[in-house]
Amino acid sequence: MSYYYSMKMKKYIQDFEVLRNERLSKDYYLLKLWCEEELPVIMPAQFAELKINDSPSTFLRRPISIHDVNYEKNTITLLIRIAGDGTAKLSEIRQGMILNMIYPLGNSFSLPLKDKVLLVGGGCGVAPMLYTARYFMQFGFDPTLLLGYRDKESVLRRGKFEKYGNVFYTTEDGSFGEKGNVLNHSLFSPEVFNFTKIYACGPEAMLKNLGKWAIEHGVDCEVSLENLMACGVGACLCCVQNTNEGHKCVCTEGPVFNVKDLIW
Amino acid sequence: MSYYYSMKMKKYIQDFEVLRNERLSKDYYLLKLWCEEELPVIMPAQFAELKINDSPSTFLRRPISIHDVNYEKNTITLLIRIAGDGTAKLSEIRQGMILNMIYPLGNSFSLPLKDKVLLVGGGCGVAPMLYTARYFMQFGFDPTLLLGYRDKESVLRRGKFEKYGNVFYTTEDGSFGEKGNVLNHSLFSPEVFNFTKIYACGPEAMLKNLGKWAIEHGVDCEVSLENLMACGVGACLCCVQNTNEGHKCVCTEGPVFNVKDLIW
Amino acid sequence: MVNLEINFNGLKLKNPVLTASGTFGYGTEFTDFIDLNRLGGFIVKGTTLNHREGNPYPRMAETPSGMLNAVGLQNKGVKVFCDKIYPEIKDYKTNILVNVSGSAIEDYVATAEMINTLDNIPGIELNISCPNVKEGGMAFGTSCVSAAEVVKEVRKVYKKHLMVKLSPNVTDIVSIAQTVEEHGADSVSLVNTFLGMAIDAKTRKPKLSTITGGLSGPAIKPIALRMVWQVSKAVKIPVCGLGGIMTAEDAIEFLLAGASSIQVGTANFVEPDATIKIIEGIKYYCRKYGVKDINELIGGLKS
Amino acid sequence: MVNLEINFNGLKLKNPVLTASGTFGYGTEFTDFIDLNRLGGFIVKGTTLNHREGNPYPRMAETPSGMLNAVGLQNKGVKVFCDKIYPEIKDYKTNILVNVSGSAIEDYVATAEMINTLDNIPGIELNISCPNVKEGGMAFGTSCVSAAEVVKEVRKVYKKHLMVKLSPNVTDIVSIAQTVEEHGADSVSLVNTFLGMAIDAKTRKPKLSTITGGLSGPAIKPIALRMVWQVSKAVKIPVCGLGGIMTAEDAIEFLLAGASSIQVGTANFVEPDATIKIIEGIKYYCRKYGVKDINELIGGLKS
Ligand SMILES: Cc1cc2nc3c(=O)[nH]c(=O)nc-3n(C[C@H](O)[C@H](O)[C@H](O)COP(=O)(O)OP(=O)(O)OC[C@H]3O[C@@H](n4cnc5c(N)ncnc54)[C@H](O)[C@@H]3O)c2cc1C
Ligand SMILES: Cc1cc2nc3c(=O)[nH]c(=O)nc-3n(C[C@H](O)[C@H](O)[C@H](O)COP(=O)(O)OP(=O)(O)OC[C@H]3O[C@@H](n4cnc5c(N)ncnc54)[C@H](O)[C@@H]3O)c2cc1C
Ligand SMILES: Cc1cc2nc3c(=O)[nH]c(=O)nc-3n(C[C@H](O)[C@H](O)[C@H](O)COP(=O)(O)O)c2cc1C
Ligand SMILES: Cc1cc2nc3c(=O)[nH]c(=O)nc-3n(C[C@H](O)[C@H](O)[C@H](O)COP(=O)(O)O)c2cc1C
Ligand code: FES
Ligand code: FES
Repeated sequence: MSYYYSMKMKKYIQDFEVLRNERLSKDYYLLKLWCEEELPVIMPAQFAELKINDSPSTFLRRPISIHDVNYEKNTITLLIRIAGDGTAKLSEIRQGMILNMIYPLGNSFSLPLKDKVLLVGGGCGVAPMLYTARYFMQFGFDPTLLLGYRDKESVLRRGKFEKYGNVFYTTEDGSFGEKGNVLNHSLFSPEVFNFTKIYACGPEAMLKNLGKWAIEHGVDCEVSLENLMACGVGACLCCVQNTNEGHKCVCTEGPVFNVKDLIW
Repeated sequence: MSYYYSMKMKKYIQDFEVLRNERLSKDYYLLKLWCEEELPVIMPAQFAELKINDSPSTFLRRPISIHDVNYEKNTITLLIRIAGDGTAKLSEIRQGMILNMIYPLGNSFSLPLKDKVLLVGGGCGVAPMLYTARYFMQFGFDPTLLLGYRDKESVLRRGKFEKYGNVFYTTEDGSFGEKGNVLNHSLFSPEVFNFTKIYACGPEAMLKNLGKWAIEHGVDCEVSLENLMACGVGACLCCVQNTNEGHKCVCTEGPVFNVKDLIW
Repeated sequence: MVNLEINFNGLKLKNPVLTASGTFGYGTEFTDFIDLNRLGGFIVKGTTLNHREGNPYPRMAETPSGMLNAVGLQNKGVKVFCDKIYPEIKDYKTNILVNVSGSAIEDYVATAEMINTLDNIPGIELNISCPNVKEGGMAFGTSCVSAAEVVKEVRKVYKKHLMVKLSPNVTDIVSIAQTVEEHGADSVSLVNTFLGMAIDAKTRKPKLSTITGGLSGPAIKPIALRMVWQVSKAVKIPVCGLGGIMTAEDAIEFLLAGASSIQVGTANFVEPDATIKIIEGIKYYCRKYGVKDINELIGGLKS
Repeated sequence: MVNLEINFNGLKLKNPVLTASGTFGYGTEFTDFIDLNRLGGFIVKGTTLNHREGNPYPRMAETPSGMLNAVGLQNKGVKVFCDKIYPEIKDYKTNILVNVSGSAIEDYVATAEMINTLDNIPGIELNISCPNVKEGGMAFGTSCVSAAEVVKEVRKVYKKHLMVKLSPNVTDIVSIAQTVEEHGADSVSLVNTFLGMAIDAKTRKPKLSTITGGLSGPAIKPIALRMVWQVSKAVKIPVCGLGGIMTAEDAIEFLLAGASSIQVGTANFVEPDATIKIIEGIKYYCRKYGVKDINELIGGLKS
């Protein structure tokens, strides 16, 4: 498969100190973590496996995307949506507590070959898109972001996202940006659409529709998937995604796949 | 068996708010808890079953003696010794957190029929002795306390205990009070010993020796035992102690037994 | 209004929630916490023909998400049950079943016969699966031949609802269930505890006086659920499911897997009012997901 | 200095800690976290004669103190193992065993025959206990007759250490262990996973694509420990114990129960360096309790 799968980056098990836990909205929290040691290079769409402390009902680690990185300050930021007990515990974590992570995991979005690229995030899927936009920008690209939310109250980190690209919004109820889901946005109307590549993360249904659209319109499209994981390092074979080449591990051969390769 | 076994007191499941968690020494913590509702009457040597929050390795509740009660302020005080994961979690609990208890459980030390009584506590077994002394005092008795510790650093709540009785000490290394274990104390020398009844709580070996001594010397002696418990309410039959009348539940027919009735 | 009533092969349950034998005493231990009349039923302690002192202390060890017990059927014998305990509990407006245990077929039969005379006991749960007594119990429940034999003999003398409690410590629980069905069981309950063991690494000693004991609690839930699913597809009599049920969600999973009623065991130790919370939780679930009748959920696993 | 070396019926282990098949990939997945040369050994993924895609997603469900998996022996087949993977791992200075799985006796035999040619593979672990493949696997491990047959045939072609991995989903694991001993096994490992199930109450669907799957993790430890204790008393060949080992204390409990070596499985998912922590922890325990030689602990349960 494509070149970006072959990258072998060293993985670390490290303790991070929680610098800040900020509630962004009803279900979303922003965790800022600091590590004593220098951070390794992290690629866009890579993730970490977090150990959940003090949770009687959470036995395995939980995969969470890298939302942002600050190499000068040795900090990593995570965007957490409460989905169940494990993420609920993460939302309760307080400053000064220690969080153990295995990272950086997975492959990454490939660097665009030419401008203009569209980054699409839906709901919790906006998480990896901030660092992706920032990363692409460093390489001279000027990404456009399209972020889909339920409603105005759910919109996350506007100021931050808007620093790294031109940002458009959809909300299901139309209370912010255009009404509908991301594919309903006018960016996708034939007269307007002028991107060479789409990068996306979000709910499976959104990614499938987007992938179908991209293939039909001959647009290159990479998606970051969120399968259930046990190990995160390619050992258990639990996280597989069916592809043209058979079952692939989302944790090591993903989370990023080109939609052309997926059998959905 | 004796009259105090027949008492049937209503049990409650209640949430308590942690007012204070004070570290007393290396392994000992004092938890002060407050309940919104009025406290029921609690008898000396009764205990509570505490739910341990946020502990992946602690599934069952943990039995802990009532160390002190303040009916005016609706507070209960517990003395916790770190023995394993469950008590370690209790030691980390902070002000404002909620602790769920089932209480009051078990029978109790019987009221002395005449003065003078000796209350013996060893290590963590001093826990129920404070409330016992205070309770007996209210009924006009003037208890003597003999508290055994490892060393001077381990001595707990001196000021508090000394309010409710005449207190003597032993330490294993002689660094405070008399040297040795409680039975080595000069209170037990034939010329000195003038108590009509002994009430004791502490390590099994101590209670056994004390019981043997009491029987040999014809002194009435009640001990409070600490068997492993699952339910605390007489349902599981896990906590049994062998007695002259067969297996008895320590949680409902104990924790207090007259040493005469025990088969050790 | 959600209908929670279930006709469990003749037993009328006001809801599917019963309590598991040996974890709920005689019910009276819990009256400070809950109203027993609200339960679908409760199953009293393992009762044997003669008084049993049970195994020596220690009888309990905590394990990851569970516990081991080695109580060994401590009870005062069926006569004391009939004379002293039955009169105290018989007027609760719920189904009181007696868990009948034994180590010889004659004992099972004699015990069942005495219980048969008690008007307000609509059924027994025949325990052929206790792992904690040397001379038998589980041995009956781990082979089809012996299970058939004991059920057949008890059926002859016991006229009311005969529930048979199966052991999970077997290769093929389905054929045992089918055998007891064939020999006259009105229902099966599963599972009893798994034979397990715990060692104290410090002292190098077993944590239980009997070395091995029965594992219960959430740890066993996935295996219990699988067995309930397998058995309920293979027999016509209803299945009472148990093993690690702590919450209403757990209970609903067992119903979906095919159980027509469930038992709450070890959970009673952690939350003495677990049963009531589960009943309330089931009601809440039904309202939330538009379930009008709890019977819709039974065996309702989608594929 | 504590001696951690064990002679495991001819296999020289530098310490008793191995990794469990299917939980440690081919070892290489863990080289960022630990030095593989420090392990007593590692057991690679279940390997079959032909390439297998395994079961559809979802294959995993978390359970109380454990997990269910339904991977279904996804692997590229023994030929790819020999040609591509073996050359990459063969020089690690530890015992690399191959877990040989199959669904027909001929497949087991053919696979074992090929592995027999690999110089640096001192043994195989014959998996007659996988609950996650329809056509067989576990079926071999749940009856004495079929277990005997497959072991006998593989023994004919396989000349090095033959470890046989037993299924816990049986009434009598001791007789199966005795049978495989009789037919030429050099050791047994136990336990494989317990057949379990999980349901999503909200969607009313099974959580696994295959409905049932294999339960592993701390939840099963008490049962695994009991089985290791029973089996190691009943056979002369050494026992490799596993099932829920997370810590050095867990490992020591298995040794005390009679295991001569242990495997770390699911723990690798939670702590990729669990094995090393366990080895260090065993050393610490030995120093603390004055154990000079780890062999003193094996079967050292006191009563
Ligand atoms: C590569 C990757 C990156 C991720 N990045 C983020 C992130 O940046 N921020 C964030 O909040 N979440 C992220 N997730 C999702 C997150 O891992 C899950 O929400 C979390 O594991 C749920 O754990 P829980 O204990 O809270 O819920 P659980 O109680 O385990 O599950 C709650 C519900 O969510 C479902 N669920 C759980 N995990 C997943 C999953 N991985 N995929 C699909 N459904 C699932 C369960 O089936 C269940 O219905 C990511 C997942 C992956 C695989
Ligand atoms: C009636 C009663 C009153 C008690 N009062 C107090 C009190 O006031 N303050 C206090 O600190 N502790 C008290 N205890 C003891 C306390 O319950 C145990 O220390 C606690 O349950 C240990 O839990 P853990 O999770 O910390 O340790 P675990 O990891 O469960 O156990 C640690 C070690 O202690 C042993 N152990 C655990 N529980 C008991 C027990 N009940 N008896 C004997 N050995 C045990 C275990 O076998 C193990 O070796 C009381 C016990 C009983 C039965
Ligand atoms: C302390 C204890 C005592 C038990 N006694 C009996 C018994 O007497 N008869 C019986 O059939 N089952 C007995 N059981 C098994 C339970 O009824 C139940 O089958 C088992 O605990 C699994 O359910 P749970 O996981 O909900 O506890 C006992 C279980 C425990 C924990
Ligand atoms: C994801 C996963 C895959 C497994 N694959 C195999 C396998 O291929 N062959 C095998 O014999 N056992 C396999 N097992 C079983 C383990 O080797 C081990 O027997 C079991 O998990 C119990 O040990 P544990 O509780 O330490 O994990 C697998 C287990 C898991 C969790
Ligand atoms: S999560 Fe284990 S292989 Fe991907
Ligand atoms: S702890 Fe359950 S009966 Fe005493």
